[in-house]
Amino acid sequence: ATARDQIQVSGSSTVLPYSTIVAEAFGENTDFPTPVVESGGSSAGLKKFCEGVGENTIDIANASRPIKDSEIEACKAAGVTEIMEVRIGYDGIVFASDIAGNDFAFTPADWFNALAAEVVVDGKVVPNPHTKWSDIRAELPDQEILAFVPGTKHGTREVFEEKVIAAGCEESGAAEVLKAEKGEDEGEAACMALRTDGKSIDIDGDYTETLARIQSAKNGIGVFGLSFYENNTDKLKVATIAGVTPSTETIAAGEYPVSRPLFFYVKKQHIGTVPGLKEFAEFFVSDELAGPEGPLAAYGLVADPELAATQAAVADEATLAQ
Amino acid sequence: MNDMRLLERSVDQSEIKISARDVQVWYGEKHAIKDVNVDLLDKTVTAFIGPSGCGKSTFLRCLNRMNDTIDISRVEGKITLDGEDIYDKRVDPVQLRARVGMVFQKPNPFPKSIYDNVAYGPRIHGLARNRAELDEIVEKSLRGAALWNEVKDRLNDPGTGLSGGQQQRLCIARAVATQPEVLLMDEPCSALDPIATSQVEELIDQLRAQFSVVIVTHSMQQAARVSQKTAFFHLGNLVEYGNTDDIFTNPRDPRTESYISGRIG
Amino acid sequence: MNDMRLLERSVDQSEIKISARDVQVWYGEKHAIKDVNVDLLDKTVTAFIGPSGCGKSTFLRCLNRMNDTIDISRVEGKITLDGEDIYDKRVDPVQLRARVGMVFQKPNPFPKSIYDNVAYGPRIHGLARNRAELDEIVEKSLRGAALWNEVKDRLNDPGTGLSGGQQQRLCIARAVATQPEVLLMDEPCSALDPIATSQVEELIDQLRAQFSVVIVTHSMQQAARVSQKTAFFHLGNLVEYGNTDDIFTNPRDPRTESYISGRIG
Amino acid sequence: MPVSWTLLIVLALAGAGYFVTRARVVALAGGDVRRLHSRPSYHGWNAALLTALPALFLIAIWRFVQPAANATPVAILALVLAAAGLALALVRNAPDFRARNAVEAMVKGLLILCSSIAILTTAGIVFSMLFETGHFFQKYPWQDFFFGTTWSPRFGGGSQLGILPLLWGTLYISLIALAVSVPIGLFAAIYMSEYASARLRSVAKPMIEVLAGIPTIVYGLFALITVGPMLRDWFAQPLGLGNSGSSVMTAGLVMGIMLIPFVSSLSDDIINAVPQSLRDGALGLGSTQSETVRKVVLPAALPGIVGAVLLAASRAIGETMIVVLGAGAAARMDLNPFEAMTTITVKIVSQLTGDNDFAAPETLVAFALGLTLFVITLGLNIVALYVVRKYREQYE
Amino acid sequence: MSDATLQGAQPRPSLLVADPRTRKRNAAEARFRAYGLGAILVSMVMLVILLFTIITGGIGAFRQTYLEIPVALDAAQLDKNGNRDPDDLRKVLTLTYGKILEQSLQQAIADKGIAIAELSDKDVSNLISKEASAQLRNRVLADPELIGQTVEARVLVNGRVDGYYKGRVSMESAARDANTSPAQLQLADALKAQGMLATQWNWSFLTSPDASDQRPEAAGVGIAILGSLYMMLVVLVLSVPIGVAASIYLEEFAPKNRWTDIIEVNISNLAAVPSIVFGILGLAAFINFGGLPQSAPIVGGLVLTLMTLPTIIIATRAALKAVPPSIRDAALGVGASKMQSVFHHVLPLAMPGILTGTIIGLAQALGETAPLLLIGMVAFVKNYPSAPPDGLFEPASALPVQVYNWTQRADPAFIERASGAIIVLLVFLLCMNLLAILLRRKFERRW
Ligand SMILES: Nc1ncnc2c1ncn2[C@@H]1O[C@H](COP(=O)(O)OP(=O)(O)OP(=O)(O)O)[C@@H](O)[C@H]1O
Ligand SMILES: Nc1ncnc2c1ncn2[C@@H]1O[C@H](COP(=O)(O)OP(=O)(O)OP(=O)(O)O)[C@@H](O)[C@H]1O
Ligand SMILES: [Mg+2]
Ligand SMILES: [Mg+2]
Ligand SMILES: O=P([O-])([O-])[O-]
Repeated sequence: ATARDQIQVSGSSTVLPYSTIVAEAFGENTDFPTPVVESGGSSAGLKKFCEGVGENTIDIANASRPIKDSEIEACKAAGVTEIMEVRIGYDGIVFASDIAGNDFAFTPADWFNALAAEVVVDGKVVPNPHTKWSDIRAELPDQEILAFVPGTKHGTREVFEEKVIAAGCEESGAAEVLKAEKGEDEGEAACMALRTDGKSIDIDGDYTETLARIQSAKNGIGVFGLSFYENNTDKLKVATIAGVTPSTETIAAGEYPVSRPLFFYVKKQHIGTVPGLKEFAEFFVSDELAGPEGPLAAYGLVADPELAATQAAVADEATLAQ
Repeated sequence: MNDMRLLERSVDQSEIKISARDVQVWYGEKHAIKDVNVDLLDKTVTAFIGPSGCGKSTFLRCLNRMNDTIDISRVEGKITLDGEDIYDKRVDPVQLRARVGMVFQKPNPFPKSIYDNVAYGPRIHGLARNRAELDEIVEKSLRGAALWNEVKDRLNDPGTGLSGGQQQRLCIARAVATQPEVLLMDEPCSALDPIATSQVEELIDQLRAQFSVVIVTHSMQQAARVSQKTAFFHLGNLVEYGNTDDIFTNPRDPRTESYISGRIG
Repeated sequence: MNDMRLLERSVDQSEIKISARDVQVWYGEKHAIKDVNVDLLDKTVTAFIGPSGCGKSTFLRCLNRMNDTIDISRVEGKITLDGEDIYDKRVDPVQLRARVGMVFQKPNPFPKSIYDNVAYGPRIHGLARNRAELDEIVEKSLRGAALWNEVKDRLNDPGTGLSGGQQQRLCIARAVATQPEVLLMDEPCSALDPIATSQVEELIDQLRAQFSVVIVTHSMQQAARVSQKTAFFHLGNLVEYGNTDDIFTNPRDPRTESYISGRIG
Repeated sequence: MPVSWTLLIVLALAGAGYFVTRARVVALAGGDVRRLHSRPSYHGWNAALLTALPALFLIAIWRFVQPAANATPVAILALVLAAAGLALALVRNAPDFRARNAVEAMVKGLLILCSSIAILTTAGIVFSMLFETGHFFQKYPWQDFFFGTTWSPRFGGGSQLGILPLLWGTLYISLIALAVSVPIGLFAAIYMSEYASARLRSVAKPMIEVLAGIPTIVYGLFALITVGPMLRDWFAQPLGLGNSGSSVMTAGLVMGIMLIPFVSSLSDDIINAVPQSLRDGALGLGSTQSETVRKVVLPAALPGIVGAVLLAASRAIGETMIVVLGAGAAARMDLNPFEAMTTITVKIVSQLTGDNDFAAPETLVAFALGLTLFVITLGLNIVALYVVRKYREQYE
Repeated sequence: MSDATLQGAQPRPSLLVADPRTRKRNAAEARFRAYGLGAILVSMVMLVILLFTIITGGIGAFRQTYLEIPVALDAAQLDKNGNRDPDDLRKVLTLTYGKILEQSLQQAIADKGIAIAELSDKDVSNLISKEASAQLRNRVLADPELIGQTVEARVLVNGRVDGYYKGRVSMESAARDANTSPAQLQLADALKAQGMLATQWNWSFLTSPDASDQRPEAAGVGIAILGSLYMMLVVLVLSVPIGVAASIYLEEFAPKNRWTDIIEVNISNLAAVPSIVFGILGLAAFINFGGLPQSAPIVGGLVLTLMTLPTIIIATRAALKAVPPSIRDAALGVGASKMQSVFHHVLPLAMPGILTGTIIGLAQALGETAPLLLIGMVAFVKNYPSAPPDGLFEPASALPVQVYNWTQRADPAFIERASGAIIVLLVFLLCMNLLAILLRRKFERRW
């Protein structure tokens, strides 16, 4: 087979849309072929990335989480010693319900009380007794609790557990009671354990599935990525968290609490052998694309306030500290 | 054309069981049975003779509507059983076939045990109240077909593992076990040795006491031994039909005579 | 046990074609052929007779190793064709079967046209150089089997659409068309009328001029008509083997006598 | 030398070998084909195969093992092999040479090679999972995996990865799917082969087969949007069996529809192959058509039908999309068919494409799940084999 | 035999009146038949429902809304140096062309005297698909002489406006929609009244490659069709012969012993292996060990071949088993070798079953996504692979992958395209199977 002339990208499905937007523009505006962008999950992408160096390994791995040390080790063992980490921006995570339904203004504590397996009522730890949102707080609508949350395969789940449920656990004071009752570690785990009685439904699929589920169960509230919500504002109504409405601005400003960084990783050893690899990385983080006015932001990516530093790092081909 | 309708002399003794009028059979374009008229009598053994390929099996299969299963075959004319048109739309061929049983030319045992082969008919027709009765029917039928001694120790072996002649007798036993009123036997002894043949012939003779039997045979001797009436077919025509004795001693049609004396085949 | 080895008087005239020594056959547990020793001569018709289920077909199938295809069957002993052990590992059963042809007890035409049925053997053995030769072989074989007149207008119709007796003759034609040295015929005339039978017998007589023929039959008359040697089987044993005339006029074993006179079956 | 040239030369040599040996052997026999042991074309084929096969194998193996290496020596070796094969064929080219046996032996070798691909695949699957499974069990106790009744992977560690709820879901969903597809498929097959006119059959059979070709995502969405809410509103809620929009029942029903053609088409072919004489035998004894079918035809067709059912079951076990969208992603052990559950296969896919560290037990568990499933289905297949052996009715 | 057997004979009932037992049996027969017919009807109804949803959902993908406007290719923006140097022209990015298109549209609105309240600049610029700027750029690069002229351009409009004409978007939903507005739709209506905007048959859905999430209107299945075609070629060429050969060996030649039992069980077990596991195998065997490229149809084809083999083998073996032994005997009896008896007689009779296995196996292979996930074919691919054999080694997508991808995208316009791709997939499947279906009909016979 002839030498490969197109860039191969693989990894996170969250980063996928941004990556394809950039790849498409890259192909249109340069003489390089359009990179091939696979999806398959951050983990699978990194695994392929760390398979080794050479023509039949990928050049870039997208990830919706930072690479783990163990993965860096594995990479190194396979000869992938020089990895560039590029943060492209942030993914906002929002709560939305059917457009025709009630308005919601949540606090993290509400979510904890609604979805935790065990909650604290009158200072005692009890299995979650709440069936309606109004049971938790009278201001919330009188509506059955039904939440569609990302399944345990999704990185979003981790963010949801940490930044919403665990935060809510602390905020409501339940954390102290739980830790007092079960010990430090157990209590922390109990803070993040979700109920399994059908009020909280794991979604292993993607946001389109969550949307479909909300449309067939109108009283459900789903967890979405900001960009997904922004493409479906005619069907979904977004909830506020602690009074803040999610948007690229509020997230970039740090007002809206639930977000996570998005990355891609470049195999530096391929720069020079795979044509256009570095150009692509630079193109990706250029202001025209990843800046607040660029198409990525238009699509829902929260632009990175420190984009300039990232651009410089890419230009320098800075690799991860070994 | 071949009008063998009423042989008035004999009809007083035994009544007509099956009567065929202007029966024609086609296989696609091939005209296999041409305008056959015949009355088959009750409590009588009728032999069908004629050269290979003349339409004996075809006509036999018309009598219990087994021809229905051949897509390309087409039957015309009228056949009655006890005066009722068997090709009438209201007639249930299943009921007909229960009353008009058949032994096929090629032995076709079911891929089941010998016992189950014979017990099949009694089971679906509910002829046995219990296992003991069923056992009895199976044994009697196998004895009747002169097979019992050979298979009594291996009733649970598959019927398909028998020798050619044994399979043939199994099929006879299977047909007899259903207790039909008319039994159509297509060369039932073709694979049998003389002794087995004579035992089957004895069975046929017994059956005649109550029922009517039609037997296709190539053996003139056999026809003479077991049948009271004989029908001679030739090229799809029923050439001659009459008392067996008459046919063999005094054939009226030259073709019959040639066949009997071994000149046409 | 049943030692019918060399009947020295006749061997001078025609040499031994097939010789069987201590042949035993089992179907699973069932001992179907017991210790058979026999020499079949070249240019001779040998008749196998015996009651149904006695092992005639089984023994016949040993002679061209068709028993190999039955999983549960097991053959012991030694069978030679022209002095060569046919069960030898180096022997190619395919070649053996091309030399020792077979007509099965149950007619089994291929679900192909009549022509293709007959032409199949010549085609795979390359017996015809061109279509004309093939046509000739097909016609000759069908004529020999007394079927030509009935099917000459429908050579392209499927062989499975023939009558029972026609199928049987088709299978004979098919076997003859391959021009084997030994032809094993398992009841080849069971479904044939007397005329067709006599034509097939004539064919057998012709074949004898060059080849050796083994025929299984239940008809003593037929055995007497066509064969020079007769072997009588009973319950898996070869009871008696000798010149046909001797066997029928002067059987040495009481069992043979009973069978011939119609007392055991 | 480029591969394509080598290939062409080898094929040309083989072709030449075919014609040369074929003609030569006829000449050697003095034009009398009957003096040959084998037909002339077998001699030809013998030469062609002898020439082509070893060389082609060499090229294939080398392409697979060392695609980038220098091609020339291998190409030359291949040509030498081809020439040697041709020479051997020419040496053996004599009237009494058993060419047919030689060709058939080679063909048989090819057949064996093809069957061994199945074995190789199995070995490949086992090996590609064994290693990672080992890693998994180093990080996670096997007792908890095989006997754990909770499935809850977590990101921060402390996951519970018990297979039992997944196994339960797998069996439950497959069972419902088979309960739908086997009767419908079998009845459809029976109707098509025993009752329907040739016209209806020739239309209905390919139409039903389209069901097998509709992408599973369509079924999944059908389950999610139509069947799930319908079952919830009409059955689960009125019966007090919960109000889950996704359920085992939903996924099972919809999957059952998808599996209908697996049962119906294969069974139809097998039923159709049962000799007519058996049907005649039964009808001649006065059975109704349905009795004939049930008592004679189906038992004779049993092995094929079991094969079809096993194939359907296999598909049911291997299906993801319908389960994800129809039955949900919650691992649960429950008898209530209107509850959401999930299957092993779904979790293999989701853990494999998930966001965990790829060396974490949460990801590696996918391999352990795959291997376990493999062993379980192996057991089921062995049982099926014995059942078929026991009840098989071999005709003729 | 004594007469006892015969005493059970009843007085003759009429053939026209069924006795109670017969009536019961006939009722059972009627029920049985009804079940059969019911089963077929159920299958058909399900098929019709599913096809109906697919077709109503996807037919829209074959029509697309276009806008025809005069575009003034402003030399000042496109060729600052004025020397038409291709290298300089290439430096001008699509963004600039986007602006030119926007200006042209504004101009056209002004020229036609269209006045719409609350029409923002964003509404105007978003009306035109982002794809249009790339097309315009390519057109200019191909023919730099156009710079400075005013050319007629036929451009795609954005997915929401297109959806408006297909009934997916309404004025009410637009009011809530961040990506369009009632004013934009009114503008579209006004342009339509001027004859500048029309919804037409859309060939490019079948020929164009995928497009990114922001341009649903431009996405097509061209590469996916090619990729599926290539993979199916590989599958067809490998799986049918290998599957049939393996079945023949196992069913006709292999000694029946424990070893072949193991193989038999093994093969049925392979059918039960989830398809994603074949992906794991493919990644390990073909890419990591065999060194074949990522995202290539050859790897996809090989993986799908392994996945379809069990189906074909199981169907073929069942069909071979069903051929009566007497036919084999007949062939052997005239001196055919085992091989000849199989290839001349048994195989033709087993053909219907083999073809059914092929039909079902290919249907499965054509619609499968999971194994492709691991070998890199679930991908965004924009460049066409070349013709085989080289094209087999170049990245491509596949129809089910396109469906899978599109159903996951945020913009609802992709749902319509996913259904459209499913229609294409089914048509593809039918074409592929047509020959098999016809052949099967020819080979079917009873004996
Ligand atoms: N495939 C088989 N499996 C088991 N037993 C068999 C099989 N074939 C034949 N037998 C048994 O072996 C014995 C000999 O059978 P064979 O077919 O040789 O008899 P035959 O002499 O040809 O009888 P016929 O004249 O009835 O054809 C019989 O008892 C028969 O039941
Ligand atoms: N299924 C069929 N399709 C076409 N032609 C058929 C079919 N069955 C029989 N025939 C033809 O019809 C004619 C009569 O056949 P039939 O089977 O009735 O003959 P038969 O008298 O029983 O002969 P045999 O004594 O040989 O069994 C024959 O010429 C035969 O070829
Ligand atoms: Mg007949
Ligand atoms: Mg016999
Ligand atoms: O695909 P994800 O890794 O972003 O969930």
